[in-house]
Amino acid sequence: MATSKLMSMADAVSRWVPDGSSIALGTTLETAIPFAAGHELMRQGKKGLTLIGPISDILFDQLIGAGCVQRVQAAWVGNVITGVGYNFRRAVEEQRIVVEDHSNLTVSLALQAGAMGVTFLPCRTALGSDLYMTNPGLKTVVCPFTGQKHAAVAAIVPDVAIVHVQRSDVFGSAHAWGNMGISREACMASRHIILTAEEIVSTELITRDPNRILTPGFKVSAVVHAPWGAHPSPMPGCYNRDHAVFIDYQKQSRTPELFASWTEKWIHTVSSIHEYVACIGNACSRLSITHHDITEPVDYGY
Amino acid sequence: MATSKLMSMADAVSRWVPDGSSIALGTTLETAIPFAAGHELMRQGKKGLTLIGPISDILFDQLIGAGCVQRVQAAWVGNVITGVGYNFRRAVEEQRIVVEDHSNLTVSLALQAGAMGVTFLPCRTALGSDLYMTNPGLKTVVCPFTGQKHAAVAAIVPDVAIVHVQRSDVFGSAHAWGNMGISREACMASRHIILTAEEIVSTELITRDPNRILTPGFKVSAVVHAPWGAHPSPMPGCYNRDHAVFIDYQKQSRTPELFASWTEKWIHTVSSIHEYVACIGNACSRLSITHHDITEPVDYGY
Amino acid sequence: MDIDTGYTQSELMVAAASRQIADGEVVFVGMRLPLLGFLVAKSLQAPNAVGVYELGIIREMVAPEPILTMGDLPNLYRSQWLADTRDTMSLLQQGLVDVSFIGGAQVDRFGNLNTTQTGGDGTAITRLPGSGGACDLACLAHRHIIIMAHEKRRFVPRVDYITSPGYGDGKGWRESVGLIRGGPAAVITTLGVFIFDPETCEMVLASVHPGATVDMIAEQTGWPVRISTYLSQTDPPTRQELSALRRFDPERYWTGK
Amino acid sequence: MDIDTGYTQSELMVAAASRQIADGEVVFVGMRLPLLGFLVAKSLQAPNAVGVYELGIIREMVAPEPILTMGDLPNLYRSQWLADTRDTMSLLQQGLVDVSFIGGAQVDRFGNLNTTQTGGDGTAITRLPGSGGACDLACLAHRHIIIMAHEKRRFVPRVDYITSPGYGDGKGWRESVGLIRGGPAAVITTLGVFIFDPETCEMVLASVHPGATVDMIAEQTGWPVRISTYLSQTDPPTRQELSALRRFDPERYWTGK
Repeated sequence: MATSKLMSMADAVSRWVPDGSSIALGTTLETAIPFAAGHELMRQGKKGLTLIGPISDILFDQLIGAGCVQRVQAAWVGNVITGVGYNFRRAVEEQRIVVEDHSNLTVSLALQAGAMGVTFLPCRTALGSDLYMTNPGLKTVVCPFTGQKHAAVAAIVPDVAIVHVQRSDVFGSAHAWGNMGISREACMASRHIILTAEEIVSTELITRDPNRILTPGFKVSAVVHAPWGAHPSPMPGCYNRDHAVFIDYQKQSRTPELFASWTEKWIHTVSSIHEYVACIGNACSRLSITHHDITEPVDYGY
Repeated sequence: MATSKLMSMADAVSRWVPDGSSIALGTTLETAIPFAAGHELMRQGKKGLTLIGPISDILFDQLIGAGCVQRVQAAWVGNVITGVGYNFRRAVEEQRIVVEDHSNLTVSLALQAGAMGVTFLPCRTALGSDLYMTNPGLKTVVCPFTGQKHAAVAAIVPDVAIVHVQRSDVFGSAHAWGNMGISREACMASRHIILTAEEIVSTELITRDPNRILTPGFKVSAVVHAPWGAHPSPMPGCYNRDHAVFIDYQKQSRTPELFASWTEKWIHTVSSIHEYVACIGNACSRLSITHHDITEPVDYGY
Repeated sequence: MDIDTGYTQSELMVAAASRQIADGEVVFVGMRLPLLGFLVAKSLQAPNAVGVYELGIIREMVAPEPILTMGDLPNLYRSQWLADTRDTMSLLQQGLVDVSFIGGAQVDRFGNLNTTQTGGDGTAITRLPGSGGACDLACLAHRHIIIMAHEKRRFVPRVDYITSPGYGDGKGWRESVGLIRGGPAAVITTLGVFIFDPETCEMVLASVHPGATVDMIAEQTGWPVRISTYLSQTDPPTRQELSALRRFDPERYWTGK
Repeated sequence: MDIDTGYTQSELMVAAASRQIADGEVVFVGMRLPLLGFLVAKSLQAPNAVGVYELGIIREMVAPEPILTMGDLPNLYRSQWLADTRDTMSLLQQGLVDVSFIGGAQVDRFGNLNTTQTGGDGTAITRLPGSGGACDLACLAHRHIIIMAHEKRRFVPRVDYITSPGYGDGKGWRESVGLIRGGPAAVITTLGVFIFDPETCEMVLASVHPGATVDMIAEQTGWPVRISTYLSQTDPPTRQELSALRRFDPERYWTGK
């Protein structure tokens, strides 16, 4: 039957994310952010990337600080818990990156347009705002039925979506749960998908619950086993948010010099997700889920 | 806290579906068709309804035969297993109903536009077809970014969506599984929602799996306990399709006289879903699920 | 059922349809004969074909039991995705569906298909069920295959209503109305198989079913039939095809005649 | 923390924000102080308020443990819906959200809000995080409440960049740009609470926080402050409000000063 797409993080990133790629990531907003994959992008010294996302939390800031990024199409770049992303701020103020400002709704619709195979979608947001100043993907359109003015959002078709999930089979059929953010449209819109997964499981386990599947497996290009791959963001069913890391990151990114030390310690000295897990050691038990809440079974029989 | 919305089918239909209402139903295409609710519409002799749906199977044909319907906005009206819907055909040919022909994609997008709060959505289907001949909800629109012509589908906002689900709490938070058809957008678009459910369960059971919830409970107006409420269509997790009923219906609807007998037997002599279940008696065991396939648990703890 | 050949017309059509599916293709599967054709292909030459169903189903495995409709629960069991109709239509609209199959009540020489209504323009109207997903498949799949009974009242010079666009009135028409890809690739009838001339977009007879003749086909076609210079006889269903088919339609509900 | 009053400025702001929520309302809940304000309202006068979060969460119960961000797992636990961001935005765009809260770096007298960048027009740019969902909330909720620190560099005659539209340049502007409803209903600052004049759409000082004065407010505002004829003192946080608030922010992470 089908061929396994299971590979190492290094192989997945090296094969499916050439320099200059546009990447949707951080699509679940504050949860399930694919930090392990992002760190591999930094480790491999990717250049000229376009980052696409809603509220990206600190992963976008890190990639920008590492010099991987040329362009950002996002609604918000910073640190959810502390505010400003210092690398982002420096890069914009020094004109090292181009920003196309979106709102959460418009970036969602840009990917949804890509997912649906249309070149634009209408909405009622952003009218009167200055998002139009930098974003060539926002215009207006008149409804042919009512004559009402709508905002029009141009489709975005990323080269690749990187999404972290709870469990996947080796062919790319995966279960994802928790808040979904804009992950579904990001996967559907993208030319390729890299799934990083807490756990690799059998196809049988996945297809016993086909409503929980994230996206068609045939669209997935690579599956990576990445336990703790969303740390320090929270992963529903797996671990809680590691707030301390986000708070600490604010200090560690305040100057380029501090950020260089941070990078040395967390990216270049750490060669894989497994070494990373060893580094965060104590956090693992502190963050583990202690109040379990288990779903009621569902029958898909005949 | 919140007030229970649990009521009898008769009350739900009488309260939330006045004559002249527009109703989305049969939104899951061939599965989970809300026959029990449809039969109550016939029993109460509703008039002037607008029916909205994709592939409606025989429920639309029955409602049309019973004289409840003034207008149909649908992609396909007939009997999936035998083809023609005789009541539909007679009503159109005798100009007793108005039909606005859609495709499955355009009717989905019409409801999706309603769900999103925009007055239209663009797509690439139906161009060059004669669907435009009868359907004032189809026009064209030019993409403001690419200059490409798209089809434009006008929003549909039904007065009420009637959807059959596996289990619901009394407030309208419900689990639905199986193929989803256009149920999600139908619920989001509609002013009111009547949920008919195989089982009424606790809120705790439902909220232990919030990704499986169909639509926000606060949008739901009525919850009805309706075991076998989708018979003869199949209900995932509950019972298989009763093919014989569909095949038999073809014969029973061939002439207005035959259909009148069918109506007498299945609608007017049967006063509730409970009597209906007694009538189909034997079918119940024949259709029951014998090959169970149970989902893997998921943890929503913290 | 034809005792001499050991197979019915419908079985031949399903076999011919199934051969249009190559391994690994993404197939948008319609109701009735197309559903069977997909299952036969999947069991034989196309084990890695992916089935997309407008109900909101994606399947890579055949159903574990015979099914009469695509909504039968065995067709949901262990599927690769249960989702929204819109999700499957998005795959289609994006251009990720290779091939689809649709039936019809009327077809014309440019492959335009009518499943909505016949008559009109002064004559009485006969109403049919409508598009369902057919219009979408004809507009958006990379290619679609038409399957229908070959009768003169169905093979008309110009359909009374275009439910599912073919090539309109000829070359360039699809582009001119805004369609971005696709068009009919073949028409499989009870008598033969047609393909389309890439220059004129007209239907061309490519093969004649065993037991049928060019004359019979000409007689049942409402315009002068164009015949391929490579005209052949349609291969009869193989034993493997028949055996797969009968596994999925054991009661001969769809393929009894 | 102000020892004399027993509460901090932030606590007063959260309490004032929470009072803007009526029972049964659908509230689009933003990060930080608004998140706390919602939890306080939900615990007191608005037990049936429904919380909508841009992450794709709908909650009718408060989280079972204190949370710092809306993505903390206790905020997902037993929610009424875990869905797509687009689903929550659809509720908003349809007009089903009564009220929302947003913060900002700059605001002007028509309630236009800037969280994208200050400077420009020849001066150096200071880049901020951007809109997130704020632009959507300001465009599409029936009303929105602005919460921000009251400093002269923030209360400017005209914002450098409109991230979240208020009333633009005055009455009629929202309609003229195509916005279909909404607009800011109040501005809660570290010094007082403003409402908007329905005729001119200008900010009007409605109440002054305990310890603040009209003069202090005028000094920290970059335009001549208009004062309501019904000017009052902001009610200090009640014991119930403070106790609810401290249950949700036990470490005083958000409300320590």
